[in-house]
Amino acid sequence: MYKYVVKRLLMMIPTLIGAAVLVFLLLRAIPGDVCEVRLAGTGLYADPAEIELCQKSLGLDKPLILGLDTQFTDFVGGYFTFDLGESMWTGKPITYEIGLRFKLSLQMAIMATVVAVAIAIPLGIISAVKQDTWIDYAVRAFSIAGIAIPSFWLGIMIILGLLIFTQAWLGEPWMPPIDYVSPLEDPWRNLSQLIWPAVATGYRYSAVATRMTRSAMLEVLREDYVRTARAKGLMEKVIINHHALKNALLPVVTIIAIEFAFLIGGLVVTEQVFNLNGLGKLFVESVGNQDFALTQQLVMLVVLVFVFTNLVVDVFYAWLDPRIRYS
Amino acid sequence: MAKLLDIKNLRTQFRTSGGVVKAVDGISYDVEEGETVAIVGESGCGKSVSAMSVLRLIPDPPGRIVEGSIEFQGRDLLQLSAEEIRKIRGAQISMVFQEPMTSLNPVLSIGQQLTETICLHLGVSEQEANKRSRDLLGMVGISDAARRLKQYPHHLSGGMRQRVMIALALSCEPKLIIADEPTTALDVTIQAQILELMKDLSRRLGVALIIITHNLGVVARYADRVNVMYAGKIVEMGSAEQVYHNPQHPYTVGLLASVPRMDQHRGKRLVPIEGQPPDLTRLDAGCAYRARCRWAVDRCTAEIPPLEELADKQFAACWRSGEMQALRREAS
Amino acid sequence: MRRFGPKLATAVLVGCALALGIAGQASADMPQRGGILNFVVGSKIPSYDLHKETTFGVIHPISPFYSLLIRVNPDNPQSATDFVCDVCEGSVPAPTNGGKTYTFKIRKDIKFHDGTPLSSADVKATFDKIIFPPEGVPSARKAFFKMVKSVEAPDDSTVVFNLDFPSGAFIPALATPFNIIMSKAKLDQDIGWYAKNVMGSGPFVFVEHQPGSFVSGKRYDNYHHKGQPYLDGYKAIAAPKMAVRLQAIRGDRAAIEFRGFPPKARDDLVNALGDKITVQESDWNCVLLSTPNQQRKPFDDARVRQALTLGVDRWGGSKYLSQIAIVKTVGGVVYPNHPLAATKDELTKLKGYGTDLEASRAEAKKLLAEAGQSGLSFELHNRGVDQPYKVVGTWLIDQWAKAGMKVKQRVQPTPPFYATLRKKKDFDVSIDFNCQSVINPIADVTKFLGSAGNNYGQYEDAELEKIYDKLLRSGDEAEQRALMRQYETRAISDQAHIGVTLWWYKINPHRSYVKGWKIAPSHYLNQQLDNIWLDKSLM
Amino acid sequence: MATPEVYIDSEGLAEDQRSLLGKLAGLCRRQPLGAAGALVVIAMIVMAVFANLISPYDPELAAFENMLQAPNADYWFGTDQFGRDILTRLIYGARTALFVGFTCAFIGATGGLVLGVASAYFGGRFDLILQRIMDVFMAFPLIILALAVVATLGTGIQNVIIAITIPFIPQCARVVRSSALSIREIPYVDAARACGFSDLRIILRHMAPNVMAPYLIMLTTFVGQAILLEASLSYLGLGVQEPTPAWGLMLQGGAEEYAESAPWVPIFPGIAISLAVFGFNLFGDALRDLLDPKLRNR
Amino acid sequence: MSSVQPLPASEPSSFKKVQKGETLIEIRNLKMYFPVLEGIVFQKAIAHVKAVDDVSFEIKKGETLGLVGESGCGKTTTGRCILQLEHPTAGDIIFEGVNLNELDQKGLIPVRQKIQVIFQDPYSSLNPRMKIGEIIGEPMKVHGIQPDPGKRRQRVAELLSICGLNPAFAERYPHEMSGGQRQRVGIARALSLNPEFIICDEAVSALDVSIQAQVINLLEDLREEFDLTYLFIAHDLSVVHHLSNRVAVMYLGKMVELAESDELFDNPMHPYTEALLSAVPVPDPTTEKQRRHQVLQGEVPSPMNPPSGCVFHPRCPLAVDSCRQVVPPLEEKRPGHWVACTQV
Repeated sequence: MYKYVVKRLLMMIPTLIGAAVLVFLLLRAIPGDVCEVRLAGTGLYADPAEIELCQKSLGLDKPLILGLDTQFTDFVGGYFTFDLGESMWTGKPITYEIGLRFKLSLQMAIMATVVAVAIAIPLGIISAVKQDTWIDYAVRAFSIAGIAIPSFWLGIMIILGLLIFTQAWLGEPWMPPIDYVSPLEDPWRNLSQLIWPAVATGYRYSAVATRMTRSAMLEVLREDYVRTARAKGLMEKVIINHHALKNALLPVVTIIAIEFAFLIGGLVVTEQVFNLNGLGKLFVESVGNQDFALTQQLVMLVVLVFVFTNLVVDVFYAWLDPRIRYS
Repeated sequence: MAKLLDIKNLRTQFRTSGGVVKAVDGISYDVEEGETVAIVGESGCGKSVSAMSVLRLIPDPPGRIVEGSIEFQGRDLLQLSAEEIRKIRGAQISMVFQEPMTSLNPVLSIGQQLTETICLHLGVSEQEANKRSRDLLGMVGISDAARRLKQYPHHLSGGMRQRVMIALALSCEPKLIIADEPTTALDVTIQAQILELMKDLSRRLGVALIIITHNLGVVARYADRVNVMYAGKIVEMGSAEQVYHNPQHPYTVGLLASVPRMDQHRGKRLVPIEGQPPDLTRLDAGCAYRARCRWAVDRCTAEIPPLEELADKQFAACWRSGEMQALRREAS
Repeated sequence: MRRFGPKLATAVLVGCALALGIAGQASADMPQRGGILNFVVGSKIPSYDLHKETTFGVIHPISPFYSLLIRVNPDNPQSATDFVCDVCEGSVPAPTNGGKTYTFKIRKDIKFHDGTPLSSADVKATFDKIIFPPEGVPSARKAFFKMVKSVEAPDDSTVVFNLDFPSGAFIPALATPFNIIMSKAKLDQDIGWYAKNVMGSGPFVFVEHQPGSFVSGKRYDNYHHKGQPYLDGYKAIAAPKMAVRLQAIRGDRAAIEFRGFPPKARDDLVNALGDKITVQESDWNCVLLSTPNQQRKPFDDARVRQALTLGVDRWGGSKYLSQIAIVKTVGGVVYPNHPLAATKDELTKLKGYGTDLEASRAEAKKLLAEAGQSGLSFELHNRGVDQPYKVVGTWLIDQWAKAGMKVKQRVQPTPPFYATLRKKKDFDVSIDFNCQSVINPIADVTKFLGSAGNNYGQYEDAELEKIYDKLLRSGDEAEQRALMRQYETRAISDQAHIGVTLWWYKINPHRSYVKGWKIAPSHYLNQQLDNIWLDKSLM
Repeated sequence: MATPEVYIDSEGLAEDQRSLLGKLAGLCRRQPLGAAGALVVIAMIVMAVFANLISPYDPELAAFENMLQAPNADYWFGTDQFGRDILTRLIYGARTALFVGFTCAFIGATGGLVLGVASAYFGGRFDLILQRIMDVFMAFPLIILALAVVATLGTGIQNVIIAITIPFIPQCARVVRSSALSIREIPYVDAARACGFSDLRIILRHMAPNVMAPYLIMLTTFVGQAILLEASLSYLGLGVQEPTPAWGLMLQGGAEEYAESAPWVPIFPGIAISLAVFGFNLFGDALRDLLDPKLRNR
Repeated sequence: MSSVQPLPASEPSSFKKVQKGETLIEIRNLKMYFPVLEGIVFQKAIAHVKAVDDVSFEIKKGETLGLVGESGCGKTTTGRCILQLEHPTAGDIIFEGVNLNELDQKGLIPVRQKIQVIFQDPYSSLNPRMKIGEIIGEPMKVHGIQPDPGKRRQRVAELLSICGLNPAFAERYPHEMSGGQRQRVGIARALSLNPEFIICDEAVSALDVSIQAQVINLLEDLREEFDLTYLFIAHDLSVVHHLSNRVAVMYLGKMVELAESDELFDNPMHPYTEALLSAVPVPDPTTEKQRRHQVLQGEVPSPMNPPSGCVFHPRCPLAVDSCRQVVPPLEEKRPGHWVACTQV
């Protein structure tokens, strides 16, 4: 088991290196840089000397890759000194910038996952057990609709609906708060802000998990050991909850975990619609600002979360499924 | 001996895209207490379906038992509620399946799988169930039972798993065990171990055994009585000696002639049954075997022959079974 | 201030009108103390050092923490010439020494938020940093002060600006809202200190900044404009999406947005909330341009450029686009309400400003045919910002299509958009704009000069430069006006170097309980919030 | 499990007597959702192909005098802020959506097919390195790829297609590879090798056709995904640009601000996107059930 | 896969014509070890599965050698090595005087014609996407045996009828046929290249008894008709007994016994063979009642970690101490009867 974890950890390295090179080159392929955005971006007169000065102070005048003191060594070197550097836009430490948003994104991801799981697992099971009945069709249509409806559109409609209906019912239009408050500070305000995007994304993500639960369940229900369980005279409830679900959950757990990884940092559009100050929004902003330093670290974070979640899933898998543990 | 199981005119059908498959098409047989009955036939002949039908384990849809009665100790299993039949499964009648590799739940330990059944049907405490589980494992020849109980199915070899399946089947002292191709997936030497074990246990515990198999050798070695199935019907029924030494149905005759035999010197050419088994969705009013039967007559096309008693408890479903001895002699 | 009646959404108000009759009404209401103002900001905060930044994204949340030397009159922000003292005393001084010396008296009662007094030394240090930054210290508007020779602080309460030559651009440049007064002590300690810290002498004291989320400030009790500010504090909430900003005002998560909303958004708010919403509107010192790349054929041909401008129906555009975009006023190169701006009669003489649309389009087609470019097809380079760039871009394409040109659009996010304009220059015709804070037409029109640093058309026009030179030297307003007409005609009609589309139009619908704030012709101006108060009876 | 093996009539395989229509009806009964999906897909294709015949107006020409009209007899779905008929733009938008959807799906799935089969067949180091590269692309946020592609190459349909296609390739390659790996173990590949066929022949003739099921399934799923991604990119302003009619674009810009006073502007394109993706997903699901019940896991 | 790129061509191999009764193929000290790999980028073997461990035998032209054993004993791997589907770790495979192990891909092309295979599973050994006609015709096309499509079609029809199938089946897909019919197609495909030697890898195991007999008869007929030599790999002893002239028994990668078929079945000498035979039930209840049922205890050990000495010793009723250390050689205990056991 320990060897397995170490092996999986080592396997992360090439992926991370590949991602680092890729993001570095991709960003440099985009014309313009943070100084141009900052000084010329408002359309006012921009002093070329000022732009040069700005580029020099940020190290953007250095060669890209070849050599000892390059933009790439600046980027990668930070990992060895545990210094991720500063945002080129605000000049604040990247760890601070990211840390601030990470809280929200994490909370959001957890809430959306809770919503998704709460919807997906019961629906998936019902759908599988009632395969090819109208219940099954309804559940499947509901879950596919979740994938089909663009999340930003759903978000817009939710906010609009809230504004219109609260005004109609309460007289005053109400909308969720647009600035983040930590749940420890004001849980109610926090919840009233995050529950809507959590439902919107949770529904979307539940769709994939519902389908997975259903198909995994169907597959498992066809397995010989379920037949054995029936032949043993077990109650149908026990068969489904104990024998089948435990097996069917394996792929569902994978899907949910990978979705969770995507939720952290991947909610680009939803965060825009609900004005959430999360990693997705930071990401769009940092790309918009050509803030290479921050964008690079954000991408690396997202990749790391993704890769790490995969690792956790695999280890969890091994823990859950005794077959893998020893192979 | 009393009739333990009495199946009458059982019909099980499957609705598929190709049409209705008459997998079991009106079979009747019985099993007496403590005896071993074999159901033998080629793949697709309905032998597994007939066994699954006994415990009503046919997945519905697509399958359905459309007719018949299955009396077990005087109660018609087909009339029982879902809850009542559930209480019979595993307790009164248990099953051993073909695939030991997949028939045990991979994420539950051997112990869990055994004790849950015992607790459920015998209503004993978990401790007691544990103890019984250990005893059962010992009984089926698994040493170091305490450790094995904690293990998961993948830790065990195929033969071991089949032993666990047998322990599972025996766990609640059933009256009848249905073993569906219990050794097909196993190697010859392991197959012998398992079959010997089953035979031995059924004798010791007085459990009746239905062995479903396509292996004529296994039938010869272990069965008291034999039911030969073809295309959803029992075509011949009788004691092993009767069926092997004096087969009364052309299919049985053909089957026996097409098996290569280790105990005879080589050089003798096999006599295969020509043609293919029929499509079970397109059975007509005639004998299903007639297309492959070398002795078929016009009547075979017109009417399905009933299963009739020919000698002492030997039954065959053939219009010409009376002349079978002569026909066989003529052929050889 | 005029308050809109319910459903009176489409009323057209020009900023000048606001300045006239409404002051009386405003003063009739007594400002009330207290309350927190929430407002939304659509742009991001870079560093806090306004000296080196250029975006309103930092002006709106940060400038209330600071004072300026002089500023646009908060009670009359529409005026292009009404400047008042902030940290200086009395009125804005007139120059001496033939217009080459300006002497400011600094108030003695001003304290920074850390309690240290603000003196002339701080003002000098501030402007030294802006005008004569040490090597390696950025200053975005250094070039505005090319006329300044030195800044002196002969005593604690006097600051003297010595100019190399007299310039009408000096005072407007001084009033630029980015020129916040910093503490000399802090600058001496670390000249970069203000990039990451906030410490001024403005009406509000910095409380918290959650990057990406909000900036909050609380009332500064020792503010030097006595009795102000009225608010207890404010919260500037970041909301990059227009729809969110609009919804925020609707759902009362914010009371106001200071940049501007599109007209439909205003209508929706008024329709939904009636007199809970007050709308202020004004012309905006911003104009959207279409710049042909004269290094590319056929845009080196004046006839083709004229056809481009002739094909655009500005009067119709004004009527319709003003309903869906933040543009409205038809104008030439000068901010429309300024005395130097062309009258409608003067405008209609320019190509593309005629009232006979069919004639213009026919002429455009004729010119194209003459240039051998019938059925001209090209790519319009645009910025990936909705209001007003992409709306106007779509409109332009449609206009050109109606004049027989086939135009595709290439939209880029802001960084590559500017990289294309400034460096790659691989565009046919690009959307561009000229946006300034303090109205100063003579400086603002340099955008049209081929030699200007922010002119992307890649052309040389000595004649135009000559006219501008005369304009710059002229002291007489009538002469200036005549020269400006010459300049305008050459730049956008005869040579049609750049097509002026429409001037922006600033619409600020806000919660009616927000009082005291007056719309300015620029979203950079009048943002210290010291005269804003909340009418609790309307909340 | 207990479904019996059905023998097929040995001599002269009996023809399926049902007519084509009958078969279709049977299929619809068994896959009602899939049939609904197919209906949507067909409707979209018809809309896209005959856009110029069925749409009442010009999709690109503005007519300001008609701006923001509510749905009425002339403009069934109303008009947008430029006075363009929304129905017309929706119909033409189907063209854009399908073009983007099919192109991305085809290139993405085919690229994945080639890489996946080659990876599985050659195995070893080649497979290992390819897998690591796939990992990088799988872990990489799509949006940054899209942003980078659009920012470097500019907006416009072809760049949107590139941006969407890149992440599809590893997704499909992974599925195809696992399928091809199992096929590689199947004796007919050994049989082909025993017959002395070349690697290329085995890959193209014997392996690739047998991973068609996952390929087709990925293909249909990708069409829906691509339509959705295109809409999302357009919504972020990175996709197709005005005046080209495209659904995502119709939701961008004014649509949100007009959501209340002119709800028809955002609602119809939103429904169009949802319906199209819904249709393709239903269709894909049904296809999956028909082609390869084992692949439901994906 | 043996290699991805074609290696440089070797000397044109010279196959000797072999007369009936002469040695057609000789396997000498064949070893096939599969490495158990570990590593992410640079992999190394941490153990070996000894699937085939030092196996030698020969097959004479025209005879059928049966190869039996339980699953995992290495019988299938032996077949795959001969087919060059696996590249053996060591040993020689000399076919008509040519050592196949020394040939490259190109050199193997003529061998592919001479040695063919019939696989076990009639469901998976045919490409489901190809018509029967294509499946049988393709090898002829690739090897240029019958380049003319018309003639090829004719030949396919011929082969189909030789194998007892209706020539119209050429237009069908595998899934439209029953198991027995598919296996006949597999045989027809093997015959399409006019091979001399066919490896039947569990060729009849998946078939039902009645169909199995048909195929066995077909194989016997073809042997006569085309002068074929078979290596018949199977676990079903009855079938092997029926079909083979000589039978070899394998256990855990080793060959334990080799003899004439009747001799082996009548007088098994190796304790494993004996147990194996006793475990197989005979379809005759009377005989069965009289037979001694010797049940072998325990299970087959892992080939990754085989027992020392004689691999069978942990289950062997005759085992003595020395069996743990000494690997028993395959010795000719009686004329033509080879046994690897020190205790007989």
